[in-house]
Amino acid sequence: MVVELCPLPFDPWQAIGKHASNGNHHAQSVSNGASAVFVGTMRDHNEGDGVVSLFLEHYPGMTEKELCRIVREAEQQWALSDVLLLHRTGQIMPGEAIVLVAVWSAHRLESFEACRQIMEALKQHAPFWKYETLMDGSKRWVSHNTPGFAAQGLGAASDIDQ
Amino acid sequence: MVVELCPLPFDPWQAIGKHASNGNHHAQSVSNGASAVFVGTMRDHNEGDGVVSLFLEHYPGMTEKELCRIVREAEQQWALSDVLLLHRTGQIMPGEAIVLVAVWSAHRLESFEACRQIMEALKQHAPFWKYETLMDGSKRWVSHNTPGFAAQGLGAASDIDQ
Amino acid sequence: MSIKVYYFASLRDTLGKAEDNGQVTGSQTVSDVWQQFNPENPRSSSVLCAVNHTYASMDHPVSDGDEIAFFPTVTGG
Amino acid sequence: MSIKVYYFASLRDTLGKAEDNGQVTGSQTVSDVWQQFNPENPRSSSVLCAVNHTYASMDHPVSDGDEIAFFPTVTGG
Repeated sequence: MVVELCPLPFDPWQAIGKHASNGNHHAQSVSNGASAVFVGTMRDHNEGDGVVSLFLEHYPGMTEKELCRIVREAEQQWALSDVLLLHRTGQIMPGEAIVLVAVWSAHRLESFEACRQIMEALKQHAPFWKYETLMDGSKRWVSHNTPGFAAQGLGAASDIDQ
Repeated sequence: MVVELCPLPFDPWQAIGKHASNGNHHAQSVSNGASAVFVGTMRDHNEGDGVVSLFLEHYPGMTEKELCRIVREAEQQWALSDVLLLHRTGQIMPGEAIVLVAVWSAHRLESFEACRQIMEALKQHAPFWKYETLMDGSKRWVSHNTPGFAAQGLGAASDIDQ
Repeated sequence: MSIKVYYFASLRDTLGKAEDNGQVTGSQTVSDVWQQFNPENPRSSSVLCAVNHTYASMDHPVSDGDEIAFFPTVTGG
Repeated sequence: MSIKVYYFASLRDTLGKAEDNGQVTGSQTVSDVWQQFNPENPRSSSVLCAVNHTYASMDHPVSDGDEIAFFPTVTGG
């Protein structure tokens, strides 16, 4: 398991490739048949407004701890062989990766479930706060994330969208 | 949308990176906030036996058509901005990527759902057949895929595991 | 009517042939085609079929020039 | 008892301060700590809290040396 906060931009696909080809990581094992990945990137729009840049605040000490707890929880629930979680902090420009969650397992069920579970837990619990600079120069705190499940779906949208 | 059969090994993370940085692809757009990826790789074990190599047979003409149909079906159901689907054919060695499904969308819900839907449809419908060479030199056709959903879960396991 | 029939994977091994080329007559279905070319091999219920690169049911009617394929459960991905 | 209190994001802007350092007495809860340091700002029900880098409820008891944090709904990922 690797969990890292990244103050500088990172290329998510290069980061996964590097992680997966490192012999020290379980991701490299030939007993893995599956890998599920989510990459969240900064959009140039939010809630109808053009967004020029984003500042991502976090709580040093707690954020790392909470991310590790979220990954450990997924590892206890699903048979995973490796997890890579990267999350940006600081000043972010449109198109840059904000978060990367990559999960490796023997079969696809576990990777799919764990990757999504980690992302939803991160969105709900990891102490990060987005501060947007809009096209007209004004700034605002983002008040909530978009829901990760359809309203008629798994019933979790109302919890997440608070 | 890019759908390709690959007779030679490919690096899945490089392939995504290349696709995502190509200005001709919608994956590159700054209006995308999410990307979900699944990579299936060849394991060195299956059903308790060591596997030395795999030959992946397909039905030229129909396989490409069916893969495109599966992706188009997902595009009709979910608001996606781009899909990249690569699938190996021919002789495959342990650790090599067999399938890559990458989906881009504005929000994570659509990417997560569509990526998994494409993978399950591909496993159920795309005309590919795995022929394994085992450690003792014997060869066998793989008779079925492992289920993609937990038996107590979305109720699809019994369909898939036939 | 002239058609082409292909067999894939374990089914090809079982039947010992990869294809059949031949003539069919009248209003035949895919199931009839199997019967005609494989009279001594009853078709397993797990065998799938495609007509002109699209999945079809066994009672799908056959037309002149059709490409018909029979194959076992798919195991890609 | 000596404690440290941190405020994050929009909450820090609203209160106009990033932290409080101070003494608390007796068997106080996290909620009491807010009350003591922000008597003129009633706590919104959406405010979250952590004690020593772990989420805690507002009736969590405070101990000497604790690091307490108040923050709004998180918006990472």
